[in-house]
Amino acid sequence: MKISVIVTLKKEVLDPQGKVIQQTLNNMGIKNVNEVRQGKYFEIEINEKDPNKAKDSAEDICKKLLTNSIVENYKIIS
Amino acid sequence: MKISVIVTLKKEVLDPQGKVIQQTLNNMGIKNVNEVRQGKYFEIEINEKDPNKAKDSAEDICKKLLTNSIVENYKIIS
Amino acid sequence: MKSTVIIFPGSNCDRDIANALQKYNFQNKMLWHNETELPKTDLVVLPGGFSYGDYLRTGSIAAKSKIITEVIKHSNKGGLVLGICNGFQILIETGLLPGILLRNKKLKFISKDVYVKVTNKNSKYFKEIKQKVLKWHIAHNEGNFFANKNIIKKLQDNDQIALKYCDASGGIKQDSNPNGSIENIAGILNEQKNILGMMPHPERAVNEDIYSNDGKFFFESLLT
Amino acid sequence: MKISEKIIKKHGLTLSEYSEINKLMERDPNLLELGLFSAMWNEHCSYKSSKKHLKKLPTKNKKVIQGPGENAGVIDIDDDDAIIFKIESHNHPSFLEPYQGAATGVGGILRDVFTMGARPIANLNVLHFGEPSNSKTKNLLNGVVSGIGGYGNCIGIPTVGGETNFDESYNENILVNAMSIGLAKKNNIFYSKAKGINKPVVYVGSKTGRDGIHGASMASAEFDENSEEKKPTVQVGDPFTEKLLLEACLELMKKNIIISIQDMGAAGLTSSSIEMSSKGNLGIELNLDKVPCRELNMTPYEMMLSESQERMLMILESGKENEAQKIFLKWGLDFSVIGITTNTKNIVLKYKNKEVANVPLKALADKAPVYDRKWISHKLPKKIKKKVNYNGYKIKDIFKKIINHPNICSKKWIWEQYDHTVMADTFIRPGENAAVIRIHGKNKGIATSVDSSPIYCESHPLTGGKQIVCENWRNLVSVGSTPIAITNCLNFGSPEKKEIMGQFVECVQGISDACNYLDFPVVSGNVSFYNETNGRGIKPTPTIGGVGKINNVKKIMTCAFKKENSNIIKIGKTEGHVTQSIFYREVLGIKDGPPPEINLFNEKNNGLTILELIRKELVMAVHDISKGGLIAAISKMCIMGNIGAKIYLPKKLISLHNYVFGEDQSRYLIEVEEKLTNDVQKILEKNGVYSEIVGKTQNNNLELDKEFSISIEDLKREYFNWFDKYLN
Ligand SMILES: Nc1ncnc2c1ncn2[C@@H]1O[C@H](COP(=O)(O)OP(=O)(O)O)[C@@H](O)[C@H]1O
Ligand SMILES: [Mg+2]
Repeated sequence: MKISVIVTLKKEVLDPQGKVIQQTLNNMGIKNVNEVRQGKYFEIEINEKDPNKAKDSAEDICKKLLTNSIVENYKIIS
Repeated sequence: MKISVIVTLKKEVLDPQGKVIQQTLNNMGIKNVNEVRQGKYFEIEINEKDPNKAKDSAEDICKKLLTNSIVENYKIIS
Repeated sequence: MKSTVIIFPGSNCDRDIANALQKYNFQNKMLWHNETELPKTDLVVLPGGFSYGDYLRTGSIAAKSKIITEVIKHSNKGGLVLGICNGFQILIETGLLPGILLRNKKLKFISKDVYVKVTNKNSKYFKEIKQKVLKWHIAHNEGNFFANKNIIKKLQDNDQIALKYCDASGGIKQDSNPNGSIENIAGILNEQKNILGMMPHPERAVNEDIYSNDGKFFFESLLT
Repeated sequence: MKISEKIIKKHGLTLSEYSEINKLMERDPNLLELGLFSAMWNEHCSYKSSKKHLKKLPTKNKKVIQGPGENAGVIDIDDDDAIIFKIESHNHPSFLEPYQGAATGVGGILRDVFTMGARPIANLNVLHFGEPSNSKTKNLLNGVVSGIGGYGNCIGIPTVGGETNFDESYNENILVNAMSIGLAKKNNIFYSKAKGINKPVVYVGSKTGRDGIHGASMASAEFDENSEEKKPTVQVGDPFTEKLLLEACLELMKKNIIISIQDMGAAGLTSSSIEMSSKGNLGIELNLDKVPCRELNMTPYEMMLSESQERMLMILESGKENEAQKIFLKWGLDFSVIGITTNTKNIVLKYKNKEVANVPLKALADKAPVYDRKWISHKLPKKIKKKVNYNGYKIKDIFKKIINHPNICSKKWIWEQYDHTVMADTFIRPGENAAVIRIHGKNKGIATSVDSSPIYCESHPLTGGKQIVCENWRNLVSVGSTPIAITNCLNFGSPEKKEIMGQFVECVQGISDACNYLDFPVVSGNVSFYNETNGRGIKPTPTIGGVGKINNVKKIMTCAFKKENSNIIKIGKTEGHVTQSIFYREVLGIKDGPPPEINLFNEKNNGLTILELIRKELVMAVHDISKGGLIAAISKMCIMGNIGAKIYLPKKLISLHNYVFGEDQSRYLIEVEEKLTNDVQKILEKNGVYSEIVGKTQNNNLELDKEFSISIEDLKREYFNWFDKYLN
């Protein structure tokens, strides 16, 4: 089954990409954007039918590889 | 208000990152992952109280800057 | 001195660093990342490049290589570990060095000569360096060093900041910061000062006819 | 499936071409077979409009080992070393998806070079964008530059040079030409010609996906209003896999296993398998069940026409498959034996135990139509007779405008995004006359530069064609190298229009004339037609990528002034040719008149004399005078050296404006120490070279007699800030 995960930078960590996007929007004349933060999104196809087991697997993958826990958070969204 | 957006590569487009992640998981002994696809995630803080207007703004931003419609799709998730 | 350069898939400064080491009379060996044993060595080098294409996070996948466990053991015994550019990123991902290397402030890859100032001469790496500033090349997309206040304070208190970007006369200013690094940091050491990670490439500056020969001072200092 | 007229058109074939296919096959082709023809017979693969004229180009000299016809050209640089190089266009894909289009352009040209057994050692790029004020330009510039950097930086090949130009004729058709140079051993060069029957045909690299199906036909089709909507699947590059493929191929090439090898470029598996077997006068049989696929249920048609990147096809010695496979598995790459060579002289494709295509190779490879398209000659534009009034145009203001012009100013913003020092052999970096790369571990090196002049080429194609070759030669000479050979990329609009075909024919004639005279042959190249949108074509833009040899990298020359109080000597005569100059076109807005004339005798004589002066160590700096004229050239020498200069006025002055901004050809500036000036002048006299002392270097300011004085600091600001201002 397919599991979706979002990885975001922790609040305190600077996000140069988000910042540049916000500035660019501003330069393009889109002025109502206060902040942009960029993260990552993953779709993981796990060979597992039981949703709970699949989620456990995904947790494991997030911890072991997909995130650097010092600066990033993750959220399994489906 | 805050709008979240997911940007993914179209299905037929090669995702070199996802491929390497899947292989790495495999090498690390996590064998039940068939495929990984990586996308982007954005949190956009829009100066707008009306959720519909905010979503319209977000659509506009996705089209004009965040995605290249030739290779990517986007989804406004909240 | 004996050195070992580890090659990861996608490393691309492995040949350059090996040449520099040999030029300054290190006895150097190359080692493929899949090996499970380090040869007898004083110095382990993680070279620059794009290990695994820089996919996911720079250095994150190389940090899971088999040989990394051995590198950690080597460093725990006090052995020298040097990470240059992508090597620095790998050291961060293994947790051997603190902080994180974000994308450059302007989101552009930067390839240019910079000046750096050695801010800690107590480590094995820089103890013999007399020069006020060194002209070295940087070439990276993710060299924007970032850490929270506590970590920065710790780095300062323990004298772990090794190199800072500066101008030609040694002034450490915002103008001379190429990538947005906090405190102009270009390289840091671990607490024990045997692990060094830095963004600039001394191995590209080891010939008098090329734009700078300042890599020489680094390798000579390291050798003595 | 019945082949309808619509299907034929969709495949980019005309009805008469289809009936030719019918004749050659002696039956109707099926859809897959039609796909093979469409790939092989389109302009990109068959050169059907250009072939006749390309024959005029000289392709040989004492140093040429392999001319056009292989993946790249090969030249001899003495000892056992050979240099392999080529340039190629990736224009249309880069307009549609600038990052990936440009990135895969770099990936493709790298494969052309390493498929022949060379390790790539330098990349260059030629970029032509629309005018800066066009709404698409910024985004395209950003995307293309990041794409070129993204690929080259990752794989670890320095990008050491290029050319960047903005002009409204590229608004809807940008040009992205990528060049790559590799180093090989003379006795270990690999070619694409297959030999022997029953030899295994092996696929290596990435898996095949549905990318860029019909890319090759797209590359030869004009854009129209719908093409942004059509959204063809663009290819995505994976530089990491390319790096692995490079290392694996070079590792395998050390063994005696490969009979022939060919990268899968445009038209992928189709063109690679057909070219290899037809060159060897053999047949080939492929079992498509064995093709590694990225997606489920790919059809034979999709497999054959996919343009997925980072793939190679090889023919190996029988029985060596396992040895080869080991290497590719070590690097984590796909490896699959997908067929064998046969003696049938046909290509036979099998899928699920059925024969799905069977076509004579000759029909596909050699019987593609060759057209002798109609063309008209372009006359030399008439000189402007009326005296042009320069009142109100102060030299200082014009000068500032010129050095701050995007086509003249520094391109640092671009090349700082390219790793130009990796491999640690870059002895002259971007921003100079030409780049210099040392041959690793030796004292010798090569110099390289890329050049184009769309304005001159449009104004008078024959002169323009000569000029670009000469400018390239001059750039190579200026750093102290002996020019050896060139590659070229011919970017034009639709060859079906006789004006454009005329531009093509006469540019090629001009290139040929100059190459012949300078003994500077063409060893590889590429043609890109149909660079037009809604019937409007680009300016004719042939680009030249040259390579020269340097005997000792310690003796290379740069354009930076080295010290104060030396003489600045100009080589070559100043007639004050101003039509088609940046001064006339961009400042005065005058666009008629002929481009500057090329005198090949002077070109060669002046260049060889410069080389003599450099070798005798009589000069400290050398720079050719090109766009922007004398003053632009001197200011660059000042900026690079952080040294000022005082320019004198000549005694018999044509017109001050024409003197400083004129773009007469075959000229150089040299910096000579006072005490060596006599010796230099003697050599110039002996060689019959026209020269004059035009000024002296000095502290801090660039001064033109009484006209103006500007500090080097201010000069630098004008020269370096355009891109930053534009992009912020
Ligand atoms: N796209 C580019 N990539 C790398 N280098 C570039 C690029 N565009 C221009 N340059 C560098 O800028 C310098 C000046 O180029 P150009 O204006 O064509 O000068 P010249 O008239 O001397 O040929 C060259 O050294 C060239 O290598
Ligand atoms: Mg040029």
